[in-house]
Amino acid sequence: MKYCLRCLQPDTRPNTVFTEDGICPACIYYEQSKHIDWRERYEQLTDLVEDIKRPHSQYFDCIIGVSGGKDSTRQALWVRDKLGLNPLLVSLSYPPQQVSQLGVNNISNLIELGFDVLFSGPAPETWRRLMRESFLRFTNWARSTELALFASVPQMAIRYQIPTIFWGENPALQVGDTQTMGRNGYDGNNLRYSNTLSSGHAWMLEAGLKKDELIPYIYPSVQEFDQSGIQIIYLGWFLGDWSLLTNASYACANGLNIRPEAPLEQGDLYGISNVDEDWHNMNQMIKYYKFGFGKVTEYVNEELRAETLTRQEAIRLVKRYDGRCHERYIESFCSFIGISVDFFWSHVLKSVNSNLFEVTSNGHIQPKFDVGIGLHL
Amino acid sequence: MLKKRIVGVITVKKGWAVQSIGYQRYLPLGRPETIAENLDRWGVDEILIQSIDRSTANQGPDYDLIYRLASRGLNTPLVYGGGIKTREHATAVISKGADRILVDASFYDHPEEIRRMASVLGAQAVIASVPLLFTNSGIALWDYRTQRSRGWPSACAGLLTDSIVSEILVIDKSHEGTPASFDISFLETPFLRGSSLIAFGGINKPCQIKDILDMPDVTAVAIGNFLNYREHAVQELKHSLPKGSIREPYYELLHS
Amino acid sequence: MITVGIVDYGAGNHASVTHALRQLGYKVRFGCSADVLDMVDVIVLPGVGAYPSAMEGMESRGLVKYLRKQAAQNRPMLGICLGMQLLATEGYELGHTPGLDIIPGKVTPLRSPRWHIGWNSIEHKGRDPLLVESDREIFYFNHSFIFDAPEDYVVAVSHHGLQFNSIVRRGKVAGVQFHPEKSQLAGNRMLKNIIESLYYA
Amino acid sequence: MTELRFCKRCLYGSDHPLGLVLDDEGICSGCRIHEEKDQLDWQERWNKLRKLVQPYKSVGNAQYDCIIPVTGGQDSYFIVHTVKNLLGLKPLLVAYNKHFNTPLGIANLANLRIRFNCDIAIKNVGLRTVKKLTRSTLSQFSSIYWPILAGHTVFPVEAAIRYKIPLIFWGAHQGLEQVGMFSHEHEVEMTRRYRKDHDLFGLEADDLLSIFDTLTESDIWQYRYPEDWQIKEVGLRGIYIGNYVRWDPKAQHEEMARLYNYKGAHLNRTFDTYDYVDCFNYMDCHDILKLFKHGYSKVTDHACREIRHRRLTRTQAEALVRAYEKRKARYIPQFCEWLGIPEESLRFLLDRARNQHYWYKQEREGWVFQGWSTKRVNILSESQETRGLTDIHAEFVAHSTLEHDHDPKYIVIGKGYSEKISS
Repeated sequence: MKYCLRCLQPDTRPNTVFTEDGICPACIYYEQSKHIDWRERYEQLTDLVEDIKRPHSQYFDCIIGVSGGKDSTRQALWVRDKLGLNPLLVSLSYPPQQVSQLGVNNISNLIELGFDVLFSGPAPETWRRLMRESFLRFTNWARSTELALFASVPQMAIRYQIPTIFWGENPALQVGDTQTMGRNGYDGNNLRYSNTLSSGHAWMLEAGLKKDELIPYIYPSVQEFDQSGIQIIYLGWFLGDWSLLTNASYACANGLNIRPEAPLEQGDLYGISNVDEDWHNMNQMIKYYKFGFGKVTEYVNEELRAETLTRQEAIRLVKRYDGRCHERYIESFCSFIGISVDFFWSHVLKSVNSNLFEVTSNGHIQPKFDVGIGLHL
Repeated sequence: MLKKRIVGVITVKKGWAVQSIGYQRYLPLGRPETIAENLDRWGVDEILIQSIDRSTANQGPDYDLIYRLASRGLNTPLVYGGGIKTREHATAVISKGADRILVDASFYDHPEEIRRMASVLGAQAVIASVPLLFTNSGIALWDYRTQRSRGWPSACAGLLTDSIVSEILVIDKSHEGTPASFDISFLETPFLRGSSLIAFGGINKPCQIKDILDMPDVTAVAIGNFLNYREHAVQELKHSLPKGSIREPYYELLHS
Repeated sequence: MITVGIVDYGAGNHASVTHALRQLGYKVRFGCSADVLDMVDVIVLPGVGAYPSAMEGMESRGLVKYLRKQAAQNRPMLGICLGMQLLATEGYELGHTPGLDIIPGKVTPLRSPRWHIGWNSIEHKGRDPLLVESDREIFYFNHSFIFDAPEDYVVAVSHHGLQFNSIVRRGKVAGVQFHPEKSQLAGNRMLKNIIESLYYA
Repeated sequence: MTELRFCKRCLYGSDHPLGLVLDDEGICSGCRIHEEKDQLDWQERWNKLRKLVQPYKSVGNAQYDCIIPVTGGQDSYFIVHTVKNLLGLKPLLVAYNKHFNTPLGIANLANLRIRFNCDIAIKNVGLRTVKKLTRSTLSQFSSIYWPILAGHTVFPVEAAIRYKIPLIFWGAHQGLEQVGMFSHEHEVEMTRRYRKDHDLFGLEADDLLSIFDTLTESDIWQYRYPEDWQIKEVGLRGIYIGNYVRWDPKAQHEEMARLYNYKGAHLNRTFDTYDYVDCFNYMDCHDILKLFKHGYSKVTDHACREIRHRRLTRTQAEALVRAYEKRKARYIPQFCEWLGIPEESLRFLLDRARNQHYWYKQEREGWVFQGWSTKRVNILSESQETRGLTDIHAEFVAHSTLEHDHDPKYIVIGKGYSEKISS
């Protein structure tokens, strides 16, 4: 386990490769982005936007997938009020039992800001069953839900024949998920190959679900993309100030509701991520036990790159808050998918990364590494 | 070659469009102008508005209704019937936006007035309404004002032989509103031979319509109640009729 | 944006023509005086009723002289049904009545059958490229007189018992025997083609 | 205005906005058509519906069989229950967000999605557009409900076109149920004409674009009916279940409460506790406008329905109508706050809706009502048999309140589920 010399990103994230002198892809991109001529990129985008033609008898120019959170709220406002386009917002929402009050308030906020929103809610019981299968199979309950979230946008673009989709950050550049790289920095049509979608929906059929129960989970094929001329454009490529904190600032100034809980309870420094439900932060805890880093690492990495945080303070924050999750979220999750808390831990322990953590006799999970340094010698 | 026509009939009672069943039971439908606008969009070949309570109440034509219809700027030929007694009524109805007129009570009460109408408007603008029924002495005329059957007046026969009227609306009075019940033998009524006939009353099935349209004297089939039960009722009907006999159906496409 | 002027000579209701023209995106003006009709790009002569009373209506409004002058100045003009027949030299409905004499020919009654009412197709004489799109198309006819015109001015014919002229044209003046404003989709397309072909001729 | 006459069996007047025809025995077309509910063989009609839907059942491929428009009230549970559980079809639920949502309506809709385990698509038109539209429809023709009626009747059709689903299920045909517009055996289907004529009182979206108002195409295009060729391409049909099932809203709602925990609540201007619990305004400000425009309120529709189902005598019905018709609206402040207009200004706009056939203004007493209930003079005096109105109310169960343990505030998008309330 090696840490990037610039930030606190360990080299345990799948499909990401550090340079020989130990710098992570995201830091490389950050360095490069310092010399980008953002005016030229903006003009590139406005040229692209000019030849967007409105589909027959519709007033929508493009589609944006939204959860109502910080990134999507910022994108929607920028596309409408800066690019002057009229976007149809597509929101794939968690079922009533899982969606948070903040989450529904944030979708309502977008509607109150004047956006037209197409809200789709997959069948709650099928959703719950798939979350359970996903947790048992991948120790990550979000494999099915992520697929539905990602698929809903191109599905709706094809149904409404609105080919231009705006997306957030380019995972290949900003996070190092290389195989999603398209023809250029803003072509998002290879998003289908990202980590989150890599497991596809075959495993759902194996788990006994029928095809006509899985309509929201089927990502449109390349051929369906081409037939409708779908083009996903990464706004991250054009928004030089794209980051967790800047996006949250824009969104909060336009009515975004954020989480009130303290970092110790939710493993999130500012409560500005995963606002629309409670179990993602718990998922971050499991990710921490698999790869040795969680949500807090992502925050501090951004601030380290922006040099607004010392490495020493960053290490303290990561040590103190990364991978934290209040047990009430674990209990509510277990009761939702119908397992006991003991079974939950016995299952999680199976996928704890043994070279990063050791499990003590009383079931405590101790890191075998020092944040920022690496494994104990 | 002149196409045969599908005519959409809107029966109006006290300004409200109704379904009429056997000339004595009525169900409310809606605004005549909204139904006419819908038939126009569906591409019906001609729209016939019949205001059935004007003559009995001696109120003359319903000019307000014609104005409401015409001001919609329909792109379909419009025929108005109901309360047209005099030549002045006829010319006023045409100048207010109808293309042709349907005469009913006055065709029997004032045949000489019908001649004056035809001379001003041209015979092609005048249609006569002839409601028929079977009696033990054969086919007879129905007078809905007296609710009794009667013989075929000689004056009317004169109007036909002198080609004063371009078409006859042959109504199977007792089957009006009953599905697939129009009695085709009314179209062979002796005193109507040689006239152009429009069949009306109890017509809705494609096979029924095909047989009626195949008769040489028949120029059109008129349908009222049955066009109100399905979306695109006119287009579906035209799809089920042999190609070439009538105008092709089409589905409105707006190029916005 | 083309402006169409509908000549008001006191005959019939023009809501359908106005609605059809506006749906095609044209501006529509309505009147019988020079200060209205001078300003429009294409003049439309509608037509419902009898030949003699229509000519009388024209005469009383000074339109006969005015329209003859406009035709002479090669201004685009379209006559619809009776409006087409009024363009002729003379009409034989209810006796003899001189017409506007803008397109030579005479208007005579149909013999047998005595009238032409309903939807019928037109057949092109192939002279006017813009109207080819409407060849074999079906339009709504409602008349009992026809316009006998010399061969050079005939653009399309129809058949009902006999062959008669359904579209005539001389320079920037055209006449259609049917009612495009009552012929739904085919009619709107025809109206657009004729107005544009007269305007840009 | 032709002379106003009333049906001898129910309480409807001859100037009913959907049209009403009285036969020579003085019975209205609505009551006559209702008689079919006790004459037709409903088993045979149910078999006819089963045969009709058979070709729409897709097997195995990833496609919905049909679309069901749903809300947090109005028979949605019964329709989904009938289509999914009894007919065995796989529906996509669709809804148009009316913006006047009550917490109870949100909870009922959330519970519907969970209990029937269906996918749902909800259309939310941006609030700026909805408010601009509502200002126009309120000021131009005294309606605060046009946008909702337009949205609720067009989004399911739009969704059918977009998802390529050829079948939509509606509950009962309002024209048939209220004024006997059609016989059940006409098996009337969804048409654009009926929507324009009656749902939207003759005004489709484009009819709102007057030269003198400020609405533009970008405000109304989402309320336009899809074009004919699009409907033909999908082969779309809209079926009314009420033509094939003996339609009895009260019995249906009670069964849905028992089977699936549907919740009703007291509404302040009618005794019915089931139909309109999902909207703060339908039985409030909107119902006041109905009284001003047409001289009668929704409670009269409920009363006529119950007379025809023989659960109320005409005298009891009249007593109920007179009791509820004069009740004050309760949620005017919420509507004014939502639209951003003072209450006094709303009062001015509402007063403009008063139809002079039913209202005249006097100096001292102010507005004097001369609507339907004042013209049906002889009913109450006939016999004073009024089975205590209280026990009639008892037959209509209020499981909760419109606020459903929240404050009475409009919800745009809600959660609708919480551990303690739902169990």
